[in-house]
Amino acid sequence: MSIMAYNGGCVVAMKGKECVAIATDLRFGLQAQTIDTNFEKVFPVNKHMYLGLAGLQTDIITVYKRLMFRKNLYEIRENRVMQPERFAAMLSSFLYEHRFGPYFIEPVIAGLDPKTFKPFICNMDLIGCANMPDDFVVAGTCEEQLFGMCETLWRENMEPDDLFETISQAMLNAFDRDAISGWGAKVYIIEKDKVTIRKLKTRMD
Amino acid sequence: MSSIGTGYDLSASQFSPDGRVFQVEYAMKAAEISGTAIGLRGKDGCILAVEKVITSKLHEPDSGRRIFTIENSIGMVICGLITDGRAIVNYALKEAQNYRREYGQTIPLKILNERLSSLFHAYTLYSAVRPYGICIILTTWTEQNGAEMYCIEPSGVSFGYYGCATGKAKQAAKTEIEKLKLNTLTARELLNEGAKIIYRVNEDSSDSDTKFKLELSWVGKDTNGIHQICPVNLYEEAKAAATAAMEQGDSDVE
Amino acid sequence: MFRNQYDSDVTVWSPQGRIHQVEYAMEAVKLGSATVGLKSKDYAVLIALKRATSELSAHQQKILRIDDHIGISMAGITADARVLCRYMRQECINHKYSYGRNHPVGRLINLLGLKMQTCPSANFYDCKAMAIGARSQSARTYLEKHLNEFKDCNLSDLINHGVRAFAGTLPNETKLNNKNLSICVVGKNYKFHCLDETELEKYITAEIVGTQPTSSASDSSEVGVGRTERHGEEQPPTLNPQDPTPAEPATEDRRMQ
Amino acid sequence: MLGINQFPEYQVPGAVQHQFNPYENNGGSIVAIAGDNFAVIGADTRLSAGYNIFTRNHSKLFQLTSSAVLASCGNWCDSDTLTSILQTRVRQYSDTHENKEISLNAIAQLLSTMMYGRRFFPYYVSNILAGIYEGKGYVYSYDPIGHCERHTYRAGGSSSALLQPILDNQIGLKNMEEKPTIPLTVDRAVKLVTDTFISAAERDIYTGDGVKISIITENGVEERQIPLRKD
Amino acid sequence: MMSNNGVNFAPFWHNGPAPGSFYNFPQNNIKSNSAIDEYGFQRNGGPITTGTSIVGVKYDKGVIIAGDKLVSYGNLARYHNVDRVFKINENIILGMSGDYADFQFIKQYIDEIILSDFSADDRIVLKPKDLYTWLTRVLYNRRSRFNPLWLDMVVGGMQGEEPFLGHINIRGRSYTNDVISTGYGTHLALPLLREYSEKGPLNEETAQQLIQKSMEVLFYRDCRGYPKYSQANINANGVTVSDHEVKQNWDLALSIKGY
Amino acid sequence: MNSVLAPEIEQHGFNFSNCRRNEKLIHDGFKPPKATKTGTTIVGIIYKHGVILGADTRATSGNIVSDKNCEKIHFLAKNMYCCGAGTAADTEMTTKMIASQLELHRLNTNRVVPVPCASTLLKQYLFRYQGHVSAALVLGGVDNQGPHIYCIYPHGSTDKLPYATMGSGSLAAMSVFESRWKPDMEEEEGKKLVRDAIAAGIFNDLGSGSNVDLCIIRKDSTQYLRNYELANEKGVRNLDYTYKRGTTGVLSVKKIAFDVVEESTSGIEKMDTN
Repeated sequence: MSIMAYNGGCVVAMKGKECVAIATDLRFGLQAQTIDTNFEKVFPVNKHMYLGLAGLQTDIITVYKRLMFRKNLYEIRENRVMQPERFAAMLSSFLYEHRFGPYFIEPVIAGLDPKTFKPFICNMDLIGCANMPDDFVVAGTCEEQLFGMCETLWRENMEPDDLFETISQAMLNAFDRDAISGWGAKVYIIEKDKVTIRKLKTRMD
Repeated sequence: MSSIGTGYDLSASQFSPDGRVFQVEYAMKAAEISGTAIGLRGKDGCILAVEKVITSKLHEPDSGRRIFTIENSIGMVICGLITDGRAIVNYALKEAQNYRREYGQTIPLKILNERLSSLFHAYTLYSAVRPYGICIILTTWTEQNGAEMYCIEPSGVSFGYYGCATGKAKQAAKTEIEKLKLNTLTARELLNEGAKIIYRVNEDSSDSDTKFKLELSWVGKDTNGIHQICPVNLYEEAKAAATAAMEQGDSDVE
Repeated sequence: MFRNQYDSDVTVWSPQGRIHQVEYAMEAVKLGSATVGLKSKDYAVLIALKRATSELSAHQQKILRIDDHIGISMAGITADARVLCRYMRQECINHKYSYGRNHPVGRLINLLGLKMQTCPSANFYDCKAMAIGARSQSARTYLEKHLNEFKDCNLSDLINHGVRAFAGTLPNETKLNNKNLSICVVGKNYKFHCLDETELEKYITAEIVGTQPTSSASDSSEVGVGRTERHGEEQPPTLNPQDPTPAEPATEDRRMQ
Repeated sequence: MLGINQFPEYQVPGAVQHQFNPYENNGGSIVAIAGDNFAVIGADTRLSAGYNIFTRNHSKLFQLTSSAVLASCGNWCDSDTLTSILQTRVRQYSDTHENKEISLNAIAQLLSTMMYGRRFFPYYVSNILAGIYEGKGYVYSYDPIGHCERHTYRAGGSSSALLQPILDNQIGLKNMEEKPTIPLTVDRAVKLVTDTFISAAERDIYTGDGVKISIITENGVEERQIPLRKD
Repeated sequence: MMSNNGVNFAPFWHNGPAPGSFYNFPQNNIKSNSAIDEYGFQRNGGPITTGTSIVGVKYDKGVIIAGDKLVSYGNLARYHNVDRVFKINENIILGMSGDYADFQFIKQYIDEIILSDFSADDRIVLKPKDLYTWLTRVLYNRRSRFNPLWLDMVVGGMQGEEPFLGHINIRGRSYTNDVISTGYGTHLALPLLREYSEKGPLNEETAQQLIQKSMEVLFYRDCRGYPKYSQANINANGVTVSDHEVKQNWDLALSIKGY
Repeated sequence: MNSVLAPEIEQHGFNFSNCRRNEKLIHDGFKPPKATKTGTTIVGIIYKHGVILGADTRATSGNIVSDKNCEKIHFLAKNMYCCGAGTAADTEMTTKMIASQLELHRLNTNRVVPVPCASTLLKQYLFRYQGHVSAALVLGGVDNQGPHIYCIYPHGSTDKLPYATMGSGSLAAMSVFESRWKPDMEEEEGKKLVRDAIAAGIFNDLGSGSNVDLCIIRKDSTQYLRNYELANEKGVRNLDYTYKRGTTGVLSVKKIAFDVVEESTSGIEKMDTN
């Protein structure tokens, strides 16, 4: 078994019309054993930016904390809100620093530019190779299922409510076909003036 | 055949008091009541010719074949119980295949002849089987050995020949063959001669097309050592020569 | 045919160079109910009468499919034919599996002929048309008479010819109907298959009415006479001894000349 | 067990040892959907191994009877052999059952038995069988050693993980509070199969070039082919 | 049943592919489970004397198969004048790459089939598809016994009026296509061939040129390549097997300086 | 600021702090995860007026395409670009790092940086890492000496060639070059050739795919043709996959609304940065 699948879990992010969405499952397990069903893998970075981390739980927490440290330092030094692009670049170099002893996580970033509110999504492999497509990014143990779902469901210019349905359905059906993801899900819809966080009704088995 | 019916003639593994094995002789008889087959060996090849008796109009013309090819260079004609013949052909093919697997070349006719002879012979030794009711003539032509021809009888006896005949008109055919100067003739010429003989020895030569079919094959220098059923043009030519000779002969008699 | 001391076994030659057992077996075939096969340049047709051994029993299959391109019809004990049939099916299946092509008919029959030395008459002929079994002589006479027409027949004419030839072999009390007649066809664009009851009905009607095959110039009245009058003297077929004749070899493109 | 591995010092440098792997992954994906009175099954037409495409037009669908189509992909030589033998078995069935065509569920069982026959040297293939039986559509899927299960929809092959959730969602109507009431027609099924392959071709390198779809109804089997991306 | 002089008539009911069993092919009766020997013996050695790529192209009226004339012994260019494409009969041409000894072994059986076709004299001859299927079965059975024939073969020919081109590898994995290549040709020749063949059917001349180009590239880039190659061309007019040589041009080499 | 849990940011180079742990995990039987690779077809040729570089745009992890339109032609300097194949992160970071060194070099020397200089920097860097930085590169550029194409292998060896290919599709692309490349080609002809070579990789090598990127470097100008050709486009879906709103079951909703006023303050920041 891959160490990336030790705790299970998945994250997906999608672009919509003037909005982005990021979703996560809530399972925390040790291989096949489920420990907790309220472990969120999506963390707030700043008002309009969220970071999803899939992979080994200990690394998820470590990486998140370290990143927040660096991000805070940046914002204090520069006295401005960090743009998602900058954050991604920082994360990328952070991960590549550990090229030969990587953290076992795959990050997903979703956010709006603090000034222009341009949607931004990005994911990386575990050593920081960034991928910034126009549609969606996925990470986690049910990556393949998510790819299949998203390729079929994603459309251009979705309104926030449609984006919510699409990302939710993509995620729910994808992790239902993965034994080590699921057990609840949370979806964040990030818009210019608000973030809506919904907890989804899912299978709990 | 004074001992016929005395009970000593029911098994191939039994001698009669006068030292004969009648079953073998009876099997020979089976060969001798079949349509005449001849083989002629000339200076650069051999030919086989056979009178294939047509038993029904409903049969296709080339059904019930009697000339067979072993691998691609050996010709075999069968005289007698045709089904026995097919079994022998199959056996010969297997022998040739075995030989090729071992030595990578066509089985020399001499060896094939020996192996087939011993098979024939083996079938004359046991009461559980019957001797093969066939005579076969084997021919080939190779660059090294030139033309070769053998004839095997149900007893397993075999000899090399320049010309030989079996079947119904064996004697008549032999007489005809003896008239030929075989070692001066080419295979090409022999085709005509063979056809003539088959037509001449046929008892009922009138309406011959519906009663029998002439089968003709050759192997020699002209065919590059490949044994093949005589090509249509040569076949027609031979047949024409034969019919012409017949008319000639008929008028001679009259 | 009379008994003599040379006819007790298939491994004994008679002084005349004959094997009587085989010849007896050939006689036996003549006791089996008749079956007819014929072909044109594109099609081959088998026709046979399915018989029921009693009122209560189902009709016995007389024609068996070997592969998409081969079928056999038989005269004799069905059980024996089935044994041969199974062998041929296996050979065809194996051939298709290893070479991806249909087993050439001629070679299949050759294989069958080679099976045993002791098999009574493993002889076979490639025929333009043939009839075997009880009273098949009349059918053969018909076939010989019309032999030259078959080659260019269309399928329905060919079947009409076949049924007409076949009708001559029927026992007096038997009437053709769609239950007891079987007609199977193989050829261009047709896998080997048996005609269904409606199609059978068509050909039976045609036969009874005596419709001319369109392309044929044959004299239908003569045939009709043959059917009704010929067979008073022959006994109805009974269960027969071993059937030595494997099959009427079906079509093979190269053979038609 | 004592062997040369326990005595490395006695090993001699011999000829280069080529490891022979009897298996080769030739890729390919399958999607099958059963409707009330029909079944639809599709498979892509790419034959590949490693990073090579051997051919872009390679049918993985095998019509077994007038109402059963099998799709098989994975190790192609196993698929080829398995389907050839299965086809002969289907033939033998009709030979021994008075020319009756073998039914779909009988094929399903037969295939399972055949595959389990190679339990310890399995056919390394992903099989999905679709067809109709007594007027109703069915789909059966197999694991490489013959476990057989009936479904109403199923994805198999290299993109199975990508496509199965789409079918769960669109046909199984999973995770929906309010289920849409669009009837599953042949047309919808075919379109959905096509769409899933479009998605698979985007993300799975072993799926692409084209998709062949068989539609099995009471009237027999109809085949369609749709091109996919070729990279 | 009689058996004599080592010739066995097959038992009355033989063959028949029982479920999960294989058709029994000549010389295939090797005892099972001797594959793993405790003392490190491995029966399935790799290829020893090998031929490299074969290239095959189907055009509108026929097929061309080409392969260079080198047979290597490991890294040694051992035999410089060996044909690797063959005329099998009037309908079939065949190209081989892989172990040459394995090929000679299988060729013997192919020749037997051809001979027995001749003997049968019934005008039924082996067609390319038949040979293709047969080879597929033979190679698959050998791989299933863990005793593979180390071969990659390309069968071409005329299936009646239609050209046929198929490829069988060591595992018995087979497919047909308009253009086929084995070995390094899969990487080097196929892209060239496909670029043209996917535009529509080729004519004989283009096919010829494509083969020439492919052999050239293969010679330049495959270290087991060789400039001399033989080529078999089959169409309705029959088979021609001919020898060719790559036109070499090394002018470029002079212009490369430094690293 | 500096503590055990959150030490000060290390400034340069790789961090090996996780190595021991990861080694243990792998030793315990966990499979190490795979990084994104670019299966890749990358090429470069010299033509009459300079060099043309080409690349496909597919990135894969295993049999899954992880990026359908990634950039594989990396900027090194105005007169130099470098195509990368291998582990995506390595090619990205290596070229970035070398680019900054080249820029420093340019500023120091105040002249156009020679292409061999980039080649040397790259190969020395790669050689130090003994192939563990798995970047296979095609470096192309024009300097005062004229056009150059270098092929740089992950272990640090290099080739200087008139035409070069790299990546899993290198053989496919090479077959195109071997049969059609000639010296002193015109630009259009060269572009066509490079496009065809990349297309050969895209359509024949499963590790390469999607679109064709080109980069033309002439003596005095550089033209980066991102997505020069969209060789493969996604098929058009037949069905509509819009869900009725309310399809997904929601357990709870939390809304974080933002003050619009805050947004207008961002305008002030803008003035600041100016």
